[in-house]
Amino acid sequence: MMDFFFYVAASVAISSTVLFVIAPNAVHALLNLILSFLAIAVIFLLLGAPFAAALEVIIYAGAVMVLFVFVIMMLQVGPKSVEQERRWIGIRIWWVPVGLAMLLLAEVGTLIATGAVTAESGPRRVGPEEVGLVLLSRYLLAVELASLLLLPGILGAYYLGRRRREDP
Amino acid sequence: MNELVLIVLLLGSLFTISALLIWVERRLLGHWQERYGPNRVGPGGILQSAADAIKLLAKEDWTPPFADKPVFVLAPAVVVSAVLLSFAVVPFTPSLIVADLNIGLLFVFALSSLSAYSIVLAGWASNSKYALIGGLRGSAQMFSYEVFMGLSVMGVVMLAGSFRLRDIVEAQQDLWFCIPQMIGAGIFFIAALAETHRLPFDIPEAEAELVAGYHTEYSGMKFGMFFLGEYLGIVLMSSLTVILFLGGWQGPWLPPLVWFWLKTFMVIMVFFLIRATLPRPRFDQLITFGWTVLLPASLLNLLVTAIIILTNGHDAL
Amino acid sequence: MSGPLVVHAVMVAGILFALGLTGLLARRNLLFMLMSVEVMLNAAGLGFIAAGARWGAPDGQVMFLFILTLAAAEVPVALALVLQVHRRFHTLDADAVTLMEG
Amino acid sequence: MLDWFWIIPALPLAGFLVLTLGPSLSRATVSGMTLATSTLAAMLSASIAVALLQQGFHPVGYSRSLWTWIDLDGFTTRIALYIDALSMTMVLIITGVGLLVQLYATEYMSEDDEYQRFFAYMNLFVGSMLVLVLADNLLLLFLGWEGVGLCSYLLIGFWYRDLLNGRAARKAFIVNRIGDAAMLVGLCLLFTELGTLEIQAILRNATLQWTIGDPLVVTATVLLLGGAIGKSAQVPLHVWLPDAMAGPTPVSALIHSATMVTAGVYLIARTHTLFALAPVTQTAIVVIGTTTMLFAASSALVQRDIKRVFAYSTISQLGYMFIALGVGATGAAIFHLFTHACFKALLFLLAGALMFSLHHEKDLMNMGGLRRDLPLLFWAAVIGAASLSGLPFITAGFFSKDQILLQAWISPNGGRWLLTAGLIGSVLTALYSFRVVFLAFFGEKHREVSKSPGWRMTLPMGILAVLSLGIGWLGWSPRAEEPSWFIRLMDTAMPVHQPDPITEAQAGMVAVLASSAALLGVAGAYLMYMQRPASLEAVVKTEAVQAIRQFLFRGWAFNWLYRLTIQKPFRLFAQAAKHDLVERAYDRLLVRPFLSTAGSAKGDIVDQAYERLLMRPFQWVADINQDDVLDRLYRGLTRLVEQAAVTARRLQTGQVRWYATVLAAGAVGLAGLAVLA
Repeated sequence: MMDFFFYVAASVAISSTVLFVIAPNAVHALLNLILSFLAIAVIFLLLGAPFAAALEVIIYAGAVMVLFVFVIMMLQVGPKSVEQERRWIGIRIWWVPVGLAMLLLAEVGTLIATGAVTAESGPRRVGPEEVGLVLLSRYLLAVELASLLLLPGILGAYYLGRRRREDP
Repeated sequence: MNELVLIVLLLGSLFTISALLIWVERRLLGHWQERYGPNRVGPGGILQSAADAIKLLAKEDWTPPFADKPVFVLAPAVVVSAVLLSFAVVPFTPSLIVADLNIGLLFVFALSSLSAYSIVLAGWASNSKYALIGGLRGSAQMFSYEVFMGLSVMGVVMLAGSFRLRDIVEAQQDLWFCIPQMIGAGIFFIAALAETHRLPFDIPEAEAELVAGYHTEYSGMKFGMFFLGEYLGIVLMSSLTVILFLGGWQGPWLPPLVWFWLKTFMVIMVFFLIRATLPRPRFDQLITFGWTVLLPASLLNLLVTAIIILTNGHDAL
Repeated sequence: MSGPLVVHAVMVAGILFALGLTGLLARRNLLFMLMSVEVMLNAAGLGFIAAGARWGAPDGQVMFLFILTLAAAEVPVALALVLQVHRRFHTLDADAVTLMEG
Repeated sequence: MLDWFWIIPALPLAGFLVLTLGPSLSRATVSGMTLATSTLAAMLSASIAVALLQQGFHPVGYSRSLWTWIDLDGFTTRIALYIDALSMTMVLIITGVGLLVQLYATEYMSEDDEYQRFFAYMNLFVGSMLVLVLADNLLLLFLGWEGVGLCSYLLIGFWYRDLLNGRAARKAFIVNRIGDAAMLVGLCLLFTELGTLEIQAILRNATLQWTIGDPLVVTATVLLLGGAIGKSAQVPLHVWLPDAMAGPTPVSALIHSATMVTAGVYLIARTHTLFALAPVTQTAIVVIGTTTMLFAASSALVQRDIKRVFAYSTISQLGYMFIALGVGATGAAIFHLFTHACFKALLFLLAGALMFSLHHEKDLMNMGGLRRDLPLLFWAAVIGAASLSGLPFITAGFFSKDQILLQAWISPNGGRWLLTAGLIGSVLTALYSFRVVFLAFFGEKHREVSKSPGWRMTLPMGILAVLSLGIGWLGWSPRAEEPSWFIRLMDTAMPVHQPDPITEAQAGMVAVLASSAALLGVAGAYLMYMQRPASLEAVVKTEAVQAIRQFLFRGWAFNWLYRLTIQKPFRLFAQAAKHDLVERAYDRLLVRPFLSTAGSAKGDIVDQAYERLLMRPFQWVADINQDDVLDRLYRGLTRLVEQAAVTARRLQTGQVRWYATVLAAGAVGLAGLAVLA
């Protein structure tokens, strides 16, 4: 049963990401992306990480993507941008990226095929308590650094985002 | 199988309650504003909502030609399904609960953050000015107030030591959390008003300036779903307030379910009363109030709670 | 059959990462490029979670939290930059946003 | 009593918090509060110093741990303070000069709109500087180090509405970052090698773990030295200090002469044991110090802006301190730091008072004849200049400089040449300091005095003047073989230093040489700026002298040099990448000359003859064997070059997608290598 859900979620994630990559309409692409994130959250849940799953939905799907929607709505309204996007994603542009991605996949595949990634037992569940304990003991310095990162994040976004007088 | 029955019962009662709430609200508003509310259909107008529902169903389900069709259809569905899904983790009584998740509270927040999309997407897909402005406002408002809402209940989570809603209710055996978490409760309630974009925070649909905001272009049952979603949202936020701060089903003499609904209705009445009394602030006032008052207040609340728990141990409060 | 689930999760992570990379390199719209970066970050997070689940260790989820923090700090700044680019160049074309003549 | 010394840094920091986070206060409240905290801090440090003296300085000092700052596996840092003779001296300087300068500033800044912000920054500075000198571990020291750097930035750019001030502030910040980055790497190195950041433990472990000249200790000390020369404005990272004079004058007096810039000296003195293990670094310090001292003194000679004269003078005096550190005479260095703090603060306050009285006039050439109008300032200037140039016996500067010169001579790291350099510097110092006195207070009057400073400005100057004359005797010892009281005090904090034996004759000789150098300088200044003999004027007017003058005026053109060596090449590379360098070289060297000669000699007989005799036959031959192997080779070569140029150009297109592709390809390639291996 769990396996079945996993494969459903995985195929939803992959197919919606593919749709995102090739979509000309920004909002449709974004919706596909959100769907992909939700599917990934389901995968997290199935892998025994409910805390990460909840955060994936709250932060990624709920907050980060809303910001994207916000900006898209501010910048890209109307069918003109969709047309332009169609022109930009012609066939020619895909060769190099797809080639690189294939190469990368081949590398991952090689790793898995040669047995570098193995698991004798299924996923083991790790609850929020354990995560919290490790996070605030072994990774305390990293947490502090992350808080240091967030502050310039706020300030930088504020500084860059405000409309200055000389701007048109 | 037991759960399936429960789900069906729950859905039925929720729809009925929301329909009734619409009538209750209109009657109460009429009463407070010294005019008649709906009083023609049925005794005291009680069947008004049913009549409205029939009217909405019978109307033409029209999609504007300039709209982005798939998104336009998707938007109202998002809000109703998100709210309904949230009820899955709400413990009405110790046993009456669909899914007793150990991350119950996070689950509710996850879904409520998704319901923000319905407004934004409706605003965008309608492809009209008023709807777009309404959608932008709505996204900014819900996005901001989501933050304070999450922060305001973290004090409760700390006191209860769990994200599971049932544990939180049981932790209020001796003292409801609205006493030690006064500030948190206040912020939560304000944020709940903003999340359900009820008056005075109905800025995304402010009819005086934006016609009807994000659902300007909606009609028929699609509009009905927004309407329903709003009232379901009120019920959800009220029951959450009850669970987090007012001791949930706990109370003497009466059975738990009755206590739960009694408290929930009291909170819903407060929602209505606020709608009847307060004027609508300007949009920038709302956002500034959130980031400059509510955010520091909730952080401070969190800090003080943490310090007290750290120094006195878990049973201090 | 429960064993390979983790392995398959790693595969899914790899595929998602490759898709994100493709999107990043192929799309010209700055917004799409940023979203592709998010896909790649997510794929990395999935990889971490899968590894954590395989060993039953919380470190995987901790790393995912850091990725989340990174994204939360990066996205607002990046989007603010996108707004500025749009104000200055009146386009979101990544290829047009250059002052070099190379 | 001793347990309370942590309150000293806490007082100004509390003041900072109140001034920043609190409501906007009236000027009287702001100055009253600042003065109260500074006075309290100064009194507290004085009484603690007395208590320490009575108890006798413990060789390892007193430390007090307040709380644990960071506690991770294997990495624990405490907020802990440490006090011994060295840090006590620094604390006395900081709180004492700090109090006087703040008193001065209450009047000097009284008409500024942002009074509260100024004092908030000043308080933060004093607090950070105290944290710096009292820190028990290098990480806390680094916190204070960055704190004072931040305050320096904020205060240089205090009048940020003028773009130039902002630029000066940025320059200071960025140049300091270069040094600080080195220092941070040094701290990491020390931590990984010695497993701790506590200063005393580092010094203990280092002597156990490393032998003299160990490459690791050399690396670590060089990195620390990098931080020190950045903060103490030594060559080559000194360029920020002259520009830092853009800040308000009290700031220059407190931060850019008396305290912050001496942090580098303090750091080296504090980790003196490490430097003793690395003779190479010590030699480097001597070289840097000597170069800086001579360069800055000569630059100070020709500056017109009175504050820039003193800025260069500060750089030069710091050079003296570095020389002392380099030859191992740490006590002498700290003593000079002490006296320098008094007389240089006095001189800066004097400069500020002059500007205050003359409508913000900074140019020395526009001053003159002020002796009658501002007699108090005149005497302050004379005392300050005398102390700076080290006029014998009555001034503090004489005793401290004499010590340095003596040590420079007898130390194995120094020698005669170092003594000579020091004496030349002495002459120059006297020359430029009395140049200021003569130009500003004698001669014709150029400007009228608008207002004279009140008691809040003159009182600090008076106290500093007394100190500039008096404290020299602390460093005087009746017998040359025995170190003076101050040096013995310092040796309790730095017990490793074994002074070289000094004979009475050596000491006497240096004293005579130093006094005569100073007097020579004063005499020279009198000759050049008071008498102004015609012959000298004529010499000055010559082009060579003017060029030298210009060179000195620009501070030996260091800014120009940096533009030339760092900015320009970078731009050139960018240009080259833009318009293919090879192509342009060909164009310039071959095509254009040829075209011009061909154009001028077209159609003459020689031309025709050539055409007939050479070109046509050649063409004929060429027609026959067109497209042979050689031809193809050449064509292939041109195409190769062309392709290489095109490829090289592609690397810098400014297109983010192209960069991303290259990055991704590289990452995939690396991953591939890892997979295959």
